[in-house]
Amino acid sequence: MFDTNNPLLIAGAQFLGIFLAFNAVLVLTAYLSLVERRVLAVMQGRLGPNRVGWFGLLQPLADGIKFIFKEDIAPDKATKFIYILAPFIAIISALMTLIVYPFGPVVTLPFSETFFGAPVTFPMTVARMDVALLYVLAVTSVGVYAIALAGWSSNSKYSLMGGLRSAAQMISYELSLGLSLIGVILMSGTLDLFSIAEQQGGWFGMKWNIFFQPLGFFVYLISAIAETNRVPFDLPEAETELVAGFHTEYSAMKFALFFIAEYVNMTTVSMLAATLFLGGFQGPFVAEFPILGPFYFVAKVFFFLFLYIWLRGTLPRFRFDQLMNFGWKFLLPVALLNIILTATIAVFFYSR
Amino acid sequence: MIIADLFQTLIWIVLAGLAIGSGVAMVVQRNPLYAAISLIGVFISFAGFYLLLGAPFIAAVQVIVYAGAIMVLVVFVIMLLNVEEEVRKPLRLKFLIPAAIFGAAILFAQAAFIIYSVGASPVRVPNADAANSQIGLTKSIGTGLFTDYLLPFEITSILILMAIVGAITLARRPTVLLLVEEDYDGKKHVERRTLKIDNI
Amino acid sequence: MTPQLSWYLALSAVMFTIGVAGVILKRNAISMFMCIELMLNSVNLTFVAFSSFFNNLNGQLFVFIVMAVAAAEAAVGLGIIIALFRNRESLDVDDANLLKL
Amino acid sequence: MTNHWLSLIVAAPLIGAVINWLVGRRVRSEAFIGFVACASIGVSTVIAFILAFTDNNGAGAALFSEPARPVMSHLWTWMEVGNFRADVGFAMDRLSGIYVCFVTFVGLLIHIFATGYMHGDKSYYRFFAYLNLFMFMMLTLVLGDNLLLMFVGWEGVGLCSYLLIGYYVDRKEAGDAAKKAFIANRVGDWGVILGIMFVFFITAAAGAPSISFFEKTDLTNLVGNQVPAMTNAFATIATMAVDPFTINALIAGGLTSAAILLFIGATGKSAQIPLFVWLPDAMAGPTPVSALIHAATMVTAGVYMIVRCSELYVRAPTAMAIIAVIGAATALLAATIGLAQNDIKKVLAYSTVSQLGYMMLACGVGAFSAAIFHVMTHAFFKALLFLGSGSVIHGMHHEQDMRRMGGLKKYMPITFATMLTGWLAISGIPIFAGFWSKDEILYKTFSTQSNSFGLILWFVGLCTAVITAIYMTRLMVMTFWGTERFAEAHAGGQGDEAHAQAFADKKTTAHDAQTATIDDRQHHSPDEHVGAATSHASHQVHAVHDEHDDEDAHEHHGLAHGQKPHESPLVMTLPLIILAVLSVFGGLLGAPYALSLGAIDNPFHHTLEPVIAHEPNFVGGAANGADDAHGSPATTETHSAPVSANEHEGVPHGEGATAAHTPEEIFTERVLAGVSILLAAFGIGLGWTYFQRRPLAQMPRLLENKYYVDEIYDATIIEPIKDGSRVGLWRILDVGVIDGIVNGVGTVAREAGNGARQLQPGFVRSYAAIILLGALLVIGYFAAALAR
Repeated sequence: MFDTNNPLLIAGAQFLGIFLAFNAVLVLTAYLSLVERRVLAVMQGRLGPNRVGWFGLLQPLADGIKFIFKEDIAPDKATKFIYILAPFIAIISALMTLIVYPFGPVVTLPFSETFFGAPVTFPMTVARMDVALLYVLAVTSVGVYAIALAGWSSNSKYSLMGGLRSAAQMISYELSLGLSLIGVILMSGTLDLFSIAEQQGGWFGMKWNIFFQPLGFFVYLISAIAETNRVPFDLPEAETELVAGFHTEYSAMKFALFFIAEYVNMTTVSMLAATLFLGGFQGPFVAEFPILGPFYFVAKVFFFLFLYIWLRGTLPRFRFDQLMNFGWKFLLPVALLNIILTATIAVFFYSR
Repeated sequence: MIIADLFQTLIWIVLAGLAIGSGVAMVVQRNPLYAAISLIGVFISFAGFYLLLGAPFIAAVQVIVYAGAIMVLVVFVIMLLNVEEEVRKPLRLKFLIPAAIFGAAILFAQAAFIIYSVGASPVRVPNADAANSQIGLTKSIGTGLFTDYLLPFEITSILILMAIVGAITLARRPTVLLLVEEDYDGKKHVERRTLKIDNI
Repeated sequence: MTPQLSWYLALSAVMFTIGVAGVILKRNAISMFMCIELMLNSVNLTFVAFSSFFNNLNGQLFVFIVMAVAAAEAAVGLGIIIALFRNRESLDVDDANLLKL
Repeated sequence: MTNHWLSLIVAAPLIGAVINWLVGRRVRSEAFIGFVACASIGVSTVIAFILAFTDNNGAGAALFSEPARPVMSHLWTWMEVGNFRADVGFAMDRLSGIYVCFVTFVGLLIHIFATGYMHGDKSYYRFFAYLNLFMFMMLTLVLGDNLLLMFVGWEGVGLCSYLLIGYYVDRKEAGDAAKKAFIANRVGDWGVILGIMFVFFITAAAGAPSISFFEKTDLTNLVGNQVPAMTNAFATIATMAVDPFTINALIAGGLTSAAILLFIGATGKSAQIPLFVWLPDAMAGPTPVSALIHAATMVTAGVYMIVRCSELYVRAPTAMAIIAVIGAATALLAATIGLAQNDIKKVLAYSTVSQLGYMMLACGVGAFSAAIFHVMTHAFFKALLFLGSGSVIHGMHHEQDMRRMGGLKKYMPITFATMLTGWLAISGIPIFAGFWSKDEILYKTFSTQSNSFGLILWFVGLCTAVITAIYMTRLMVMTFWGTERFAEAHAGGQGDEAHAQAFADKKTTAHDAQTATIDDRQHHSPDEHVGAATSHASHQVHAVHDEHDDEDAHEHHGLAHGQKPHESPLVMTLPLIILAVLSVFGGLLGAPYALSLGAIDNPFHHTLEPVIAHEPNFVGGAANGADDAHGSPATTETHSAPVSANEHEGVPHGEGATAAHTPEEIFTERVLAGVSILLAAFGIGLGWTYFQRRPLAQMPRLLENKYYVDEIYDATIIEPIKDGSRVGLWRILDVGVIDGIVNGVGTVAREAGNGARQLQPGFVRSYAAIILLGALLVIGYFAAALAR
C-alpha cells in the first residue's frame, strides 16, 4: 500500500522525528531550568520557585511569556546584523545536533504489519549518519560564533571580554573534548553514534565504554562542562566580573534564545556522554524489551544534567589563567595519553 | 525520483546562490568581521555541496576545520586586534588598472574557450550516484589515508607540528630582559629591554 | 536534472575568481588571508566533485590534506598578522612594504 | 754526483739574513750583526772552496774532476706542469765553481770591509740583512741548476740592489736611483723570462722539453730518494743547426730570438747600451754595496748567463754579433764618459760599465772563457778600487768630489798603495791581473772569425784601453798626488747628501729623537779622527755628537778647516791589501801560452773549456782544440775529424789545445800584447803628464753630461710615456672608455633595476596580481594545447 522506500515518506518521517525531538528537548530544557533552580535552592537551604502552578510546575511557562513580552532593547552602537544573528546561531547550533542521537534501539512500529503488510522497523534516531560524531563536533564548534559575535557586536566592554574569553575557552577545550572521544572511536571503529551505542549492548546491557575508557570519560566530562560554559567554567558570563558576559546587552527573546541554547547544549552534551560512555539506550533487558531503551537513555541524560546542577551548587569559578593552564597543560596531555594507551592496547588485543 | 532530483537541484541552486552571494559579500564588505561571517557562509554552503556529492566526511571536516577552527581563529584575531574598517586610499599603483583589465579580458576569453571546448568534448562524465557511493564514507577515507596516502599524511602531520612551533614563536609575548650594570660606586642600574619577535 | 560536474566546476571557478579578486583588491591582511582560504576551498570543491563523479577516492584524500595545510597556514598566517599588527599598528599590507617586519 | 753541502753555500747567507733581520734588530750590537753576517758568508766561502778544489768523498773537485762533472744538490721539484719541470736544485760545475769562489771570497772581504765602513749606522742590522740576502740571491743565481731558478736569483739580486741603493731611505736621490735601477732591470727581465719560455719551447719542439742546465741522472734528494731524470736543455740545443738570421727565425722564436731575448736581460743586469743608465746612479748606495753589487758580482750576472747559455749563442751568430757590437760600443761610450766625471765613485761606475762592455765583447766574439776570466780579475781590481775609493771617502769624511782631494798618498798610504795596484791592473800593465784578461779579450777579438768586423771591434777595444788608462790615471792623480785641495773651500762639491742633511738638521734642531736617527746613520762627526791618521782601532766607539758640533756645522761637508784625512781602520785596509794581492797575481791564473813563454798554458781557460761551447763551424784557432763536454753525436758532423777523434778517444783537452798553438798565433798574440802594453803606457803617460799639471782641467761638456743620455731618454721615452699615459691612457682610455664602460654597465643595471623595481614594490597585492598573470598565461598555454 505504501512504499516504505519512498523518499517523500522518509522525509516526512524524518521531519516528524525532528519535530518530536526538538519539542521534547525544548520542553526538557524548560523544565531543566526549573529543576536547576529548585535543586540549587535545596542545596542552599531555601525553597526556590514554587508559586506558579503546582510545585511551581508552570514557572517555565511564565518565564517564556515574560521573555516574549519584554521590550527588546538593542544598544544604539551595536552592530545590528550580527547582534541579531548571534542568538540564532546559538540556538540553531545547539538544536542541530539532536538529530543524530540514538534515543533508543531499533524498534518495530506497533501494528505496522497490519497497516503496511510488513513490519516497519526503524532505529530510534532521526538520522543515522556515517559521520554522526563528526557532525556533532562540527555543529557544536559553530556554536562558538554565537558567543563571540554576540560579545563583539554588542559594542560593550563586558560583552567583548566575555566573547573573547568564551572563544578562547571553547577553542581550547574543544581540542581535549575531541581527543577524549578518539579513544571511544578507536574501540568501536566507527563514527556512527547508533553503532557505538549498539556495540555497548553486551554484558547484559552493561558493556559500557566507561569501563574501558575511564580516562576518556573523565576528560570528556570536564571538557564538556567547559564547552557549555557551565560552572566552574562559566567565565564568559561571570556575573561578578563581567556583569553577564557576552549577553549583557541582550534582553527579551534574544536573551531567551541564548538561555535556551545553553540548556540545550547541556542536554546534548549529556546525551553524547550517555551515548558514548554509558551505553546510550543500553541497559538490562533492552534486548528483550526495546522500548526500555529510551527510558534508560533519558535516565542517563538526567544523571548528567543533575551532575551539572550539582557542580554549579558546589564549585567556585576558575580564574582565567587557571582555566587555560588546566586545559592546555593537564587535560590535553591526559587526552593524548589516553589515545596512546587505547591505541596500544587496541593494537595488541583487538588487532583483527 | 524526478522529485528527488528536482529537490537536489533546488538545493544545489540555493547553496550556489548562498556561496556566490557570500563570496561576493566577503570581497565587497570592508568590515573584516562581516567578511569573515560571509566566508563562514561560503564554507557552510560548501559543506552542503560536499554532502550533495556524497562526501559526508569531508563535509564534516570542512565545518570542523574551516568553520570551527580557522574562522574562529580569524574572528578571534579580528576581535583581539579590533580591526578597523578598510579606509579607501588613492590607488598607488596605476599600472594595475590596465593589468587588471587585460587579465580580466584574458580570463573571460579563456573561460569562454574552455566552456566551448568542454561542450565540444566527446568525453562524457558519469552522473554522481551520491546516494549509494561508498567513496565518501569514513572507513574508505581512513583506509586510503593510512595505506596509499600514508606518507603525505605523515608529512602533513609534521607540517602541522612546524606550524604550531612557528605560531608560538611568532605570537609569544616579548621577552623582557633585565640588564643590570654596576657603576664605579657600586650603584646598580637596571635597564628593561624588550626582546621582540622582530629583534630576534 | 541533477547537478552536473560542469556545474560544480563552473561554480568553483567563479568562487576561485572571487577569491583572486579579493586578494588583489583587499588591503587588509586578514581579508586577504580569508580570500586565500576561499581560493583553497574552491579548489577543494573541484577535487570533491571530480572524486564523486569519477567514483575515485583520491580527490577527497587530497582535500583532507589541503585542509591540514590550510590549518597550518592559518596558524602561522595569523601569528604573522598579529606580529605585523604589533609592529605597524595597522593591518594594511601596503603599510608593510619594506620587505621586512 | 750529489753533494748536499752545496745547498749550504746558498742557505748560509739566507740564515744570516734571517738572523740579522729578526734577532739583529733587537740585539742592536754591531759586533753581533757583523759577526753573523761575515760568518754566514765565511761558511759559504769555506764550503765553496772545499767543493771547488778538494776531492770531496772521492767524487772529484768541481773544478778539476775528469771528465768534468757538476756537483749537484737536488732539493725538491719546484713546479711540474705538463712536461714543464723546474727544480729547486743547485749545481756547481767548473763555470759556477769559479764564479762561486770569487763571489763568496770577494763578498766576504767586502762584508768585512763594510763592518768598518758602516760602523755607527742606525740601521746596521738592515744593511747586513740586505747584504746577506743579496749573497743568497747571487749564489742562487750562480748555482741554480735551471733557467728558472737562475731567474729567481736574477730577480732577487735586482731586488736586493733596489733595497741597497735605496738604503738611505731618507734621501730622495737614493730612492730615485733605486727606482731607476729597478725599472731598468725590469725592462731587461721581460727579455729573460721570454727567453726562458723560448728555450723551453725550442727544447720541447726538439722532443726533450727542459730548462735545466744539466742532465740529471742518478741523483738523490735530501731524504735519499731517487730524483726523476732530467735532460739538459743545452744538450738538446746543441743538436740543432745554426740559426740563420732571418726575420722568420726571429719571429718564429728560433735560437736567435731566444739568444737576443736573453741578451736583453743581460743589457739590463750588466748595464749595457741601452740600459746602462742605472748603474752610475746606483752609486747613491753605500760604497761597499757599490763594490759588491755594482762592480764585482751582480752586474756580471749577464755575462754569466750568456756564458752559461753559450751553447745557445754559438748557434745564433747574429745574436753574437749584436752582443759584440753592443759590448764594444758600451765600453767606448762609458770610458769616454768616465773621462769627464769628477765624483770618484762615478768614475769607477763608468769604468765598471766599460769593463762590462769588454766582457760582452768577449762573449760576442766567442771568447767565453776570456769573458769569465775578465769577470774574475775585474772582480778583484774593481772591488779593490771601489773599496779603496770607499776608504778615501771614509777618510775624507764623505767627500766624494775628486776636485777636493789631492795629495792623499801622504795621509792614506795603505789605501794609496792598494789602489795603485788596482790602477795598474785596470790599465793593463803586465803582471797585474787586468793585463792578462783584457789582453786576451783583445787578442780574441782581433783573431775572431765569427764575424767580419773583428778588426773594428779590436780597434774600439784598443781605444777603450787607452782611454781607460787615461781616466784611471786622472783619478789617481787627482786623488793622491798634487796639491792638497781638501783644505780649500770649494764651491759645487758633490758629496754624501746624508752627511749634509745631518748638519742641516743639527743646525736647526736640538738633539731630539728625529735628529738622533740621522746622527746614528752617519758614522762620524766632522771633527773626530782629526790628526788620527794612524788610528787603527777597528771598533772604536764614536761618541754621539757633542754640543760643539753645532759650530762645526757648515753648508758643505767633507773635511772641516784644519782637518786632515786619515787612514781607515784595519778592517777596511785588510780587505784592500788582500784584494791588492789578488789584483797583482790573480791574473796569472789565466796567463796564455804565448805570453808566459810557454811556462803555463792558460790553466783558467783549460779549466773552463769543457763547460763552454764553441761555434760549430769554427775550425782552427786557439779555442778550437777542445770539444765541449756536452758534445753529442749530432754535432760531430760539423766538427773536424781530429776533434771527433779526440772526443771519442777521451784525449785530455789540454793536449788538444796545446797542439793548436801554432807559431803564427803565438807571434800574433805577442805582437798584440806588445801593442796593448805600449798603448797602456801611452795612456798612463798622457794622463800623468796632462793631469799632473792641470788636475782640475775642464773636460768636454758633452762627456761631463754623459752624452745627455738621460736627457735623451727623458725626451724620447719617459716624457712620451708620461704624456701618453696622462692623455691617452688616463683621460681617454681610463676616464672615457673604461670608466665609460663601467659607468655604462652601472647605468644600464640601474635603469634596468629601476624598471624591474616597479615589479617589486613591496606591495603584496601587486605580487598577487603578477602571480595571477602568470597563472593566466599557464592556463592559456594549456587551453591552446587543448585546442590542438
